[in-house]
Amino acid sequence: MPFTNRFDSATLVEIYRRMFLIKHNDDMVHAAAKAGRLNLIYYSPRGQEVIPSALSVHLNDEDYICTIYRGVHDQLAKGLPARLIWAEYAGRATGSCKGKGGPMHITYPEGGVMVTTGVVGSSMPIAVGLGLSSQVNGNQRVTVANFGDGASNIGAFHESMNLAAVWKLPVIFMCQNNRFAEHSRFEKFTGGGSVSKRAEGYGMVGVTVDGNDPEAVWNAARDAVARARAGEGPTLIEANTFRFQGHLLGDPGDYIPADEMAAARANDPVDKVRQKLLDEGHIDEAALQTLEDAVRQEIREAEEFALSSPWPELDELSTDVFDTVSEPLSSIPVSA
Amino acid sequence: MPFTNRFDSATLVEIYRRMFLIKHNDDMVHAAAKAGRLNLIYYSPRGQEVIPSALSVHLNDEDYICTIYRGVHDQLAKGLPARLIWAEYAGRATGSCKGKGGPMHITYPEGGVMVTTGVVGSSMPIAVGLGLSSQVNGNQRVTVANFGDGASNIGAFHESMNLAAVWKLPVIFMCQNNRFAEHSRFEKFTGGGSVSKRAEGYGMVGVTVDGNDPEAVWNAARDAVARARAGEGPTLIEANTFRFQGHLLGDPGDYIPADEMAAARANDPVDKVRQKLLDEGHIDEAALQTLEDAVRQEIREAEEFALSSPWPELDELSTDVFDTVSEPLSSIPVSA
Amino acid sequence: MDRITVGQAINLALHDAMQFDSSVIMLGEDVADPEGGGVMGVTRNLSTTFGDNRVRSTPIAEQAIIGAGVGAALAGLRPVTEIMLMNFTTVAMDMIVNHAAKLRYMSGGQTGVPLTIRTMTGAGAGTAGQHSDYLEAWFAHVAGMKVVTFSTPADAYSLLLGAIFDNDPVLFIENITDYGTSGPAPERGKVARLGEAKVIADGKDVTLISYGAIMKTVLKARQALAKEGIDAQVIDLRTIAPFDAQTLIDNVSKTGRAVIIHEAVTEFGVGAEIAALLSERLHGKLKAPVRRIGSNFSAVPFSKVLEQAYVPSAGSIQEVVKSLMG
Amino acid sequence: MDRITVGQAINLALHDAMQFDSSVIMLGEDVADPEGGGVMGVTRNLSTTFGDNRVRSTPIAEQAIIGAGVGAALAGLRPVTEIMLMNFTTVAMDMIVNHAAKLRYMSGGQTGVPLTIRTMTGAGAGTAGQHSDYLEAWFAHVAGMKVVTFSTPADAYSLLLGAIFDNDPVLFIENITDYGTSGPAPERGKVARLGEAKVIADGKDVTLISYGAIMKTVLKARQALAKEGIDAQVIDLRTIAPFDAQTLIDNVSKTGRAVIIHEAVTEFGVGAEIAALLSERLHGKLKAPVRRIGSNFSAVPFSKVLEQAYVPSAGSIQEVVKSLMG
Ligand SMILES: Cc1ncc(C[n+]2csc(CCOP(=O)(O)OP(=O)(O)O)c2C)c(N)n1
Ligand SMILES: Cc1ncc(C[n+]2csc(CCOP(=O)(O)OP(=O)(O)O)c2C)c(N)n1
Ligand SMILES: [Mg+2]
Ligand SMILES: [Mg+2]
Repeated sequence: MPFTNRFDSATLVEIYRRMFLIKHNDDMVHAAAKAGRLNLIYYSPRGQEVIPSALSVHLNDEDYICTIYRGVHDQLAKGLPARLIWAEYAGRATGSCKGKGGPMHITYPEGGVMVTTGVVGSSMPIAVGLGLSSQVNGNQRVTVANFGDGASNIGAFHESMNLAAVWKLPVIFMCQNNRFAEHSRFEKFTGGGSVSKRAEGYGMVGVTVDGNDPEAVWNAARDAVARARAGEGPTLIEANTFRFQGHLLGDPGDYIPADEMAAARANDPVDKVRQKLLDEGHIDEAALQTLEDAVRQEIREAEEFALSSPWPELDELSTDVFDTVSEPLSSIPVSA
Repeated sequence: MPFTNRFDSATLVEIYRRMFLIKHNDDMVHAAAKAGRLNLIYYSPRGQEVIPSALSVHLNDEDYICTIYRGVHDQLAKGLPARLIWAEYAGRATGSCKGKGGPMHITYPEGGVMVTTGVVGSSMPIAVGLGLSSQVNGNQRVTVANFGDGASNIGAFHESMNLAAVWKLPVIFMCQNNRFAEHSRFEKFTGGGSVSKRAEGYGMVGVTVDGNDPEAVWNAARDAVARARAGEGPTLIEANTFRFQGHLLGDPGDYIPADEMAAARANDPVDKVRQKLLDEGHIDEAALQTLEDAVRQEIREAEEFALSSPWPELDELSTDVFDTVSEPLSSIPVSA
Repeated sequence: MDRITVGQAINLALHDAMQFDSSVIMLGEDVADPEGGGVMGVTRNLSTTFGDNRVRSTPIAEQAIIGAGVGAALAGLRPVTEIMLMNFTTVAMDMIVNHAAKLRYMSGGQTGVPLTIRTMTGAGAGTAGQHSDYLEAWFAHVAGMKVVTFSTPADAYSLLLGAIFDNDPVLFIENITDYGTSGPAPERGKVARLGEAKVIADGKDVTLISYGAIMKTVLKARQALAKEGIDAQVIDLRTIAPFDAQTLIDNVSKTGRAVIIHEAVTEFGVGAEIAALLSERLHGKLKAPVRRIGSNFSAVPFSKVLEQAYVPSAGSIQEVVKSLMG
Repeated sequence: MDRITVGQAINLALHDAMQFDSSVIMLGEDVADPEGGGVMGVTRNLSTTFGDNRVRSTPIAEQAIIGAGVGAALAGLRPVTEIMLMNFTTVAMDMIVNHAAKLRYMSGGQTGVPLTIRTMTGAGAGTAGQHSDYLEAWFAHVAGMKVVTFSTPADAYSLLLGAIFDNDPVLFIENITDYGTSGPAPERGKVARLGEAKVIADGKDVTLISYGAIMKTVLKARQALAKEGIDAQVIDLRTIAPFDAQTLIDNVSKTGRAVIIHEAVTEFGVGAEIAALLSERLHGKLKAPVRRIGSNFSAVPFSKVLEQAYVPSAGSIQEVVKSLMG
């Protein structure tokens, strides 16, 4: 964890690298879909790059995340190799889930990406269980539950917050408030108009941050991670941001007021952070381009890998329904 | 609604009458169960008499309530005839639900007792729907959702609060906090340690009252009812009280600390309010006894009615599964 | 308008129901026009026509959506609720099963819940494991619930009216790939009677029993079989629960052979009930065993090659039928 | 100890599992000793023996209980969760069906959910409509779920161990009226293999297939039938899903007659799958139609007279069997 101590140049450059990876990956997915090379349900994370990038620099491989259908930014930031994502998107045998899960169910336990769920709210109860495992096992693992603003109104949110609070579990509830839930505006459907304020009702720490400000997110995440590792319980972070696209690929997003969208895009966090890096002299243009080229190369290879990979065999249809590999126990020792 | 305007003698006497009805009914149910005349799952409301008694004087027959398995106090206070409850407890054809629902599902739409549910939390979403009907129909009906402290941690609570708040529905969420949920202490399982505080998170009014103080409950209920009728939205009331019995008939309640139980019983609200009536001269002893005798007579008759009533016919087993009476529409008029 | 799509038919039924009866209201995520009139556009213009009071977009809160529907129904309204995808009914099962389906019975008939729950599902759109399941067998197993679906736009219209004006809770199932399917327009205002199956193609050799969007595959199989000289009758169940046992028994007793096809997985599916019933009632009278064809016993896989192999195909139906003809 | 009750057997299995494997933990409402060790006392002493860290009472929050179990299982623990009554699984269906059952498949086998969900249910205790349903058919219809139940204390012990040490999610069903039932003690430490049915009484005229607490009624019917000269074989399914089709087919092909009995309502129940399967596989070889006996198609009524008539009786089993013997 070289980046957790100080918010210095190296940290900000690494955050930017992850952001650029997310943005560029998204651009290339769009391009591949438009060209018909990929055929998939896809939920763009554009506009939300800062959140997982500034959070994930505090995490280890052993730390867990749960994310949602709109989760490719979380996955990439957590270190899930792009090639496995692309191959999964392409439905190939080499995908992170052998092509069986698809875009909404990307999993990579090796890097701590434990669940990607398509059911609103469901990342949270499972994250509670992952957090519980840290407490039961007495280890230092932290779990992050990513979810959207719309998910803050479903029952699973409430049950998870309360249980995590009561047991002081090492869980960070990261609400990525992009102001929309499908076609629904946050304000219209959320009593009280704040997600993080609800934390008080559970006796939990809740904070609101500008989700497009790397330092603000980094600070909030640092505190939350420290709290979790110290056994002081969960944190609810509401990171405000904006969705740059319709809900999913193919949705023109007409219901998003044009002026709001224009304003948000004019403040594209990827551009902003890049400019900040240069303005403040954290890195020079040449080094930045080298870094960006490496990302471009990675994604190019990911796409090539995906599209040249084989389809799953038909017998995959019925494997992995149950564990058929392990031999069941026939007896256990007991002491009288 | 003769009792809603002022908290005067008549109001307090009527509140006491309802409280005594609840207490005496409970005593007689216990006696009948002990003697083997009734054989039932029963959740005593003893200790919680004030809450529905002081609330219900603000309600009309047309107002709705939803209550829970521990709901006989709510039902009686709302005007559900004891004889229908007793006959239902006895499983007779003359019961409020023809013996088919039983103690946990007492229903009396005529008096606004719309649902009695055995599933924790479930009174709330349905109450939201009843409140919605008032808004859709533009009428003044108020709906009360009764529930326990334990129910404040389940998802249905959260979804219901938020939806009622967002739509400003005329619903009163009445949390009867009797400090226990089955064998579980409130504090241990409720993050934040307060139900009413959670109202803030929904932008809803939340108040905590001494649930054993008739005037406090009466005041809170008056405000909540007024708010609802004025279209100003829902209220969450947390009325603190104490459960005088185990969770259900047959549970000795060993897990309740003896000193707490003794202290609570020493402050039996029924005795207290009776004494207050006399001390403050709201009514004299003779009149009180007349009132109490009438209640005793009512319950005696209820028991006789129940135990002398016939059992349901076996063909009841398969009636009321679907509506088989109404003739379905075959066409509707349409305008081109 | 002599032809109409499924999406249009559903929209029209909702429109006509709301125009006729002011107690019909609509609740669901994104169903109103400010939210686009439904994620598939199926409920478009209804909130504009009938007002925000009667057509309401909701928060993402399926328990509250169905709970609100149950409560409003108890108070005399006829709510049409939408659960966006069938897999999300899992969130609202308490409200559906323990409440909507049971309140009439548990109240001894004093109350009832005239609630419609529209939901969509189905493989084929690449939505994979958590968005594509057919779970109708669950609801059919619950006394007090009705379950309805359709295979033509005209039936979508009249069965949806039948569901809305039924006095009991009805789960109304739509298929995600099917909204653009077109067919002859319905007779406006015609309300289907629930519980009636329909022989949609006659035949003497075997009875194919099915329901919903997969009927297209069944009809394709029938055509192919015809070329091989096998004359298959096709029955559309239309109401899955309670289903029209008599029509099935009468027809299968004539053909002597039955195959039940649905997109739900075979095991413990609706086909099991029908096969058990037919086998029992027609014991000794069948020329071949009753067969069932459903999807593969797994979650719905994402990869196109697997997703295609997951659902029943016309080819698999043909093969099964041919194996019965010996 | 040569005899043991069902309640003791379950407690013992939990104890032995926790002692053997520190990854076994328990979660549920009131399961720990400060909360009485379970509302029925079944989990008594376990938190005292194994500590608060491993045995935890939870808030009333079934989604969080199962979610916590799923997450902990993904992280390598073997959580035994308790949903107090089967009707409350409705609150947690998303976690069970969309997550626990599917994560192995959707992750391409990278993760798995070795989760046990204990739950109780059953008519007979006067708990009526919302506390008594048998819903096992729902879970059996979900690929990735296993469903287990038992009819003797010894099986309760060894099957619960089988469930806990299975690497996939298992719903383990207990009957509310059955905890005091006693029987021969189990062999300590013996882990049952899931998926194996057992012939618990032999007979040549008819095969009675059942599972769970209602087996007592089935065995009573068998005795009464014996007096009338009818020799009934009884098979205990033990694992409802995936069930032991081969044992059923082999045995019914010998007797030529089968009746399936369960307390769940007949319609769309587990019996439908078994009847459909047997009818298909033994077509032309059965002496009589396969029959199913389940509870009445309604919610569970409260009144004793109705509740008794609701569940299958020994008498009704005898009658059905006799009608097959002609
Ligand atoms: C339980 C459930 N209900 C409905 C849906 C359909 N749905 C998918 S995404 C979505 C919006 C969620 O919005 P939000 O939580 O803000 O996340 P975002 O998409 O903005 O990242 C909805 C309603 C679902 N997936 N799960
Ligand atoms: C969803 C659900 N989970 C569990 C139960 C079992 N149960 C019945 S009552 C109860 C305690 C509820 O406590 P509280 O809400 O405080 O109400 P009280 O009984 O104190 O009035 C529990 C857990 C249930 N009925 N429903
Ligand atoms: Mg959002
Ligand atoms: Mg309580």
